[in-house]
Amino acid sequence: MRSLLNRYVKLAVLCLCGLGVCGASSAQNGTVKVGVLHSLSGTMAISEVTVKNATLLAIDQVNASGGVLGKKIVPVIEDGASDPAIFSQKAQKLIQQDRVVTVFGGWTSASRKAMLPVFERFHSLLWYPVQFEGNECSSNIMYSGAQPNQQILPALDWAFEKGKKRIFLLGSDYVFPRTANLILKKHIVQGGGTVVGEEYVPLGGTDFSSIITKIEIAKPDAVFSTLNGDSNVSFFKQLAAAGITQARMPVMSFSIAEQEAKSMGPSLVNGSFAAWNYFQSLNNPDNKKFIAAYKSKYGKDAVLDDPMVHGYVDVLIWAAAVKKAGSFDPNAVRKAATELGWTDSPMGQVKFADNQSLYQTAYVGQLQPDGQFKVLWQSKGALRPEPYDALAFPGKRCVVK
Amino acid sequence: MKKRLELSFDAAMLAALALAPFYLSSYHLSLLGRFLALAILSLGISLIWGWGGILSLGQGVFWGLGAYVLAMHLKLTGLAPGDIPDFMMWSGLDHLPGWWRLFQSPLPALVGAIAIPAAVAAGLAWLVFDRRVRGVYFALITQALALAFSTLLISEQAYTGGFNGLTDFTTIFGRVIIDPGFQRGIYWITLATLALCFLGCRWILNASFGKVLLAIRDGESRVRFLGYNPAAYKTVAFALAGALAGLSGALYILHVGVISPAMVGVVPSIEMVIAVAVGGRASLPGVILGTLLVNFGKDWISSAMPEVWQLAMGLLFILVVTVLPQGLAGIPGAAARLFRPRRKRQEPEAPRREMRKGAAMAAQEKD
Amino acid sequence: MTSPLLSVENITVSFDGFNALDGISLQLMPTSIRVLIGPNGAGKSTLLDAIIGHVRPSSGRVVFKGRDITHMEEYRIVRDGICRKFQAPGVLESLTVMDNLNLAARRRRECWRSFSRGVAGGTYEQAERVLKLIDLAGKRNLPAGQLSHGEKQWLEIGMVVASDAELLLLDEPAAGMSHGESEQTAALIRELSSQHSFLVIDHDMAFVDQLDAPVSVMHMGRMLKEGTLKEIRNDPQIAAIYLGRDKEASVA
Amino acid sequence: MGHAAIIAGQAFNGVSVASILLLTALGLALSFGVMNVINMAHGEMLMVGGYLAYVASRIAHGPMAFLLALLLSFLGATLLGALLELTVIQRLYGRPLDTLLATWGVSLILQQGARSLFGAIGVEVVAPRWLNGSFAVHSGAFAGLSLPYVRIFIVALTAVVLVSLMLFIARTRWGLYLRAVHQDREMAQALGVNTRWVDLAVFAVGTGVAGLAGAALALIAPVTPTVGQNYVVYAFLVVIVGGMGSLLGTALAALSIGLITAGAQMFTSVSLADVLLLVLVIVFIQFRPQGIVFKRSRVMKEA
Repeated sequence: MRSLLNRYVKLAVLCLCGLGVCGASSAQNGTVKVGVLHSLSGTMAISEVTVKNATLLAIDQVNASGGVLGKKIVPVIEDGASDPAIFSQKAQKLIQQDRVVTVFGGWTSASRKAMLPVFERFHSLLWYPVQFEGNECSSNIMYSGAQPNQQILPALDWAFEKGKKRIFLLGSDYVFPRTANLILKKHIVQGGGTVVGEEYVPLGGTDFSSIITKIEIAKPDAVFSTLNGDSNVSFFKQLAAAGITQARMPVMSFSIAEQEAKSMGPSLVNGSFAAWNYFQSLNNPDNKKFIAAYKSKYGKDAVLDDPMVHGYVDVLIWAAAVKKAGSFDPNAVRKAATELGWTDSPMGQVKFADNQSLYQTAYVGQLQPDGQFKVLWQSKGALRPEPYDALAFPGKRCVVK
Repeated sequence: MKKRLELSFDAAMLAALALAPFYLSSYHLSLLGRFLALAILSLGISLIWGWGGILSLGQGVFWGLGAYVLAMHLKLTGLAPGDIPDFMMWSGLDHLPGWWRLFQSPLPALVGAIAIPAAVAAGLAWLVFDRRVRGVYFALITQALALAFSTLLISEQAYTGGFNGLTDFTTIFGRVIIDPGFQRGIYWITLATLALCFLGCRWILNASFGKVLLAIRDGESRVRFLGYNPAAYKTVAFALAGALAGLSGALYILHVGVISPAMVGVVPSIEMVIAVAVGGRASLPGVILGTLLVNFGKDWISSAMPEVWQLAMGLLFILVVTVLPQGLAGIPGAAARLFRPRRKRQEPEAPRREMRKGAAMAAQEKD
Repeated sequence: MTSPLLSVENITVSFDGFNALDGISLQLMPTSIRVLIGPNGAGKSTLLDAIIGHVRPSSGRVVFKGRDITHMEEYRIVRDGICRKFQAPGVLESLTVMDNLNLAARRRRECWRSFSRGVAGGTYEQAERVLKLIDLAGKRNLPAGQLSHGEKQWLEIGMVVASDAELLLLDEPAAGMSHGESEQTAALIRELSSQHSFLVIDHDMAFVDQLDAPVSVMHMGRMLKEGTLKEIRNDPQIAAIYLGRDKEASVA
Repeated sequence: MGHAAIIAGQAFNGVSVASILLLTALGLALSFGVMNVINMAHGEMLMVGGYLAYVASRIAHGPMAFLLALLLSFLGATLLGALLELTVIQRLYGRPLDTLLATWGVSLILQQGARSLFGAIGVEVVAPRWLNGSFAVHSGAFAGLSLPYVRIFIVALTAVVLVSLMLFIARTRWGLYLRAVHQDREMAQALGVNTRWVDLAVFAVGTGVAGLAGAALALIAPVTPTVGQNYVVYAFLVVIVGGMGSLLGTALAALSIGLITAGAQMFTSVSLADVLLLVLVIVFIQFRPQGIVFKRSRVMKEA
């Protein structure tokens, strides 16, 4: 009796699946669907929700100016739940079920790596907004986030300029910090500096007591930190408690932007340094418009940062590329995007290179008590993106099909 | 007569699932395929937990071992001769580590995907059960194991792909994975494997092994004083569950194409258990059903209202355990009891018996 | 003279410095019954624990059939031929009555031999025989958890018997039984003593009387006296211990 | 910085890590020893304590405000623990594995609740001014050693809690009840001890202490919805190593785990130190499956 009932239920499940097929939606006339795939739950939701907001803002703006090719853009929002397998699953859903023409999303390299085969299999296009470790070059992804040579290496140049030659490398234990540090190590040695320590803490780790002891022993000129998220708060708190000030031993962070500074309380990280391709304090007309629009949509207290502006710019470039190509076909769009030429954006002039990564300017800033960065240094013009660092990975080249 | 009816239902079920590629969309088919692969893992959990009373919060470890072993093979077959996987390159390795070569050919990889998790499970289980450590202690140790395993995978990036895990598989056994025809083939292979595992589990549970396992759940010392060595039985059961988990993991990545530490840690491991609890921990068809329902439910809820998923999951845990400890498989029985007149004294006595048993277990824990 | 089946030699068991058994010795011949009595905390159950390997003595040894079993694993001791019924009924509640007996009667108890479906020759017959003996034939397919308290006690005695061990240790087999039930139990034990040896603990003096066997009195971890129940009853020292410390003396 | 200073500094780091672990594990060990219940939502009590300290630090100001925050965390977590015991745990006595799963469900709900109330981003409790700075040695063998006042405070707080719990159990009437129930629940019940109240009190006080741990932790780390999860797995290991229901065993276990971790982290990475710790625990139970401190009980009940 019991097992019979189970079988009925199982059959019912199958029927439901079947219904799902019939319900599969297709784009109506006059609209076109795009996917927005970020973690809205789980550990990465903190960061990714704001990028999703910026992406939606850009879609609103494009729609307000008449849409693309006469069609309104309809975003289909999915949750990657901070789980690479779910990112891959949802990417497949967006492409196959919802029939979106392109997808904006991803944050961690793990999520991008998990989605990559899906986009290649179904010949679709992903716009990826976050700075990353490079070493990847897929024709189905537009990499707008910084390559190592556009964020990390400029920061090192700046440190060397300031005479800081003894560097301590500290990161959360995942791919970006480890690879970034591998590249940094080569360049530090080549530039005549010394790596006096290299340490990793598990993601979400909160105890830095041993690492601070190691830092005190090593006496570096500067700490290069690729710590992620909340670990930063613990690190800076425990650093301060141990009596180490920014003046004595500055920290250069690659994962603290305005959002993080705000949530950590600016007093804690006051005086520390960061390298990005965008700061909210940048003084240009596009940025002012962007900030005003974002605040009017999401509230006065909102702050903006680098990944958000990339999520925003991605949509605008996609729309421009669609117009140029006259089609939503991913192949035509990605070609057109690399042929657009220089575009003004909140982060300065940008354009997609033929390797489908973005030309952009690097900035080094110092955190002020109001939670904003004061720009101390900027690269000479927009830097060409190099997915493979020539020193660390000789002989590797990125060729897009 | 009843047996024949059951058999025909089995056949109808199997047929309905086997024909799924013809009536399901490609996306839903791929979902169904990966959930059927997970159901193999659930059978193993039912074996140890539903029958043996061993709660493991670290099944993700064995599942992950199976998945990683096959993923290593897939990664190797996709390489040009003399090349190394990309993540090794950017982690500073310049040649392939020797133990990776083990999985270069398909047979060792397939055997390894089952044998390695089984061996690890057996080793751990023997070390712990032989010392009479069990119950809550064992659950906590396995949870720590899940945490340590994912931490280790992340920190040994040069050998494991680190936080990103292993992904981007192109071919298996000379076939192109992304070919839709091959996807369908993988689905059928998964279904057939699940059916075989189901029959296998039913067979050993009906043999004396199953009886002894159930007896161990009821009273481990009692069984020991009948001349059986509970540690041996539990170790074998745990190793079997490990093998099923490894097999499940290996099949799963064929559907998903990615394995990463985030899929094997503490939280996924405990989600595996809840799927079994929902279905009914001691019912083999129940746990398959539970796995499908919970995972389809997760897919649906997390699309519709992502922030609700965790709340729904939490409530599910509490409700299943307090209201429906037998899971969905217990509903027919509970319904039948509702409509039948109650037996005298039996019902009111039940909670007290539980209480006494609890006190006895308390004294017995780690005896 | 035949050699003793079981010989407990000078055993001491201590818990946190307190000696639960204090240099106790005991010998048991094949096919004989011995009853252990004594006030609560005298160490009766601990003695059974020590024999079957549940607690390990700090000194002394246990010899069974000429073999030192003091440091053997419990389940090996059982396979060697000692089986025990515990004080609290310990039937396997989700198995049927018959499965309980089958498990106890099984000879192939190693894990690797447990995957065959069939029951080895003799096991089933043995279980059937015991089922009749304990008068539960009508409830053979009922889960053991649904039996009454007395029936559970019987089933557990049945399991011990079905194991066909040479030495059976029974801890309060008649506890909670009605007068008639305990009489039946005593008769059963007497009957079986032609093939097995028994070491029985009980407080119920009427039951002990029916067993009609030599009695050993324990007190504070020591053996106080051995003799017939009549001798024991008439011993003033024992009466003092019981009257002074235990209400149950009134039963005697 | 000389070797002596480094070793002393690391030893102190180990003790300070052990302190938070101990505060977390005390409640677990108590409720496990007395009720045979492991509460998977225990880590979330830490989280609740942290958020309450945050709320308190928003409301009250002044040098003693943090002490108020500590009190609030303790009371709040105690109340929540009592509520949890009455609504969920109580129904599941005697089913320890099911309790594990149900309380995991509770922890998911509490985490989501915190996320909805305070946001997914961590909040910060600013340490009171009198805890700023560190105790520094400038000369002698320990020159260069500096012990942050915050960590000293946490160690002291833990010592106070541990000693008062021990005194409470050894000296008071309620402590007597607790020991009675711990040794033999049925006998205690027969002697007229209200075991329901003892269970409730033990569980609630245990979660209260975890709340205290959360407030203390907030001094050195952010309070996030998942902050408890990072600590609770290690607290479980402490309970396993410490032996069931022994305060002294728990304290020794926490101390050894803290010191071993701090030592291992000097020679290897933090991740590998974590893995090493688990291996050591499994090796340890080969030798002492009952934990560091275990009283052999005469009451050997059999199922």
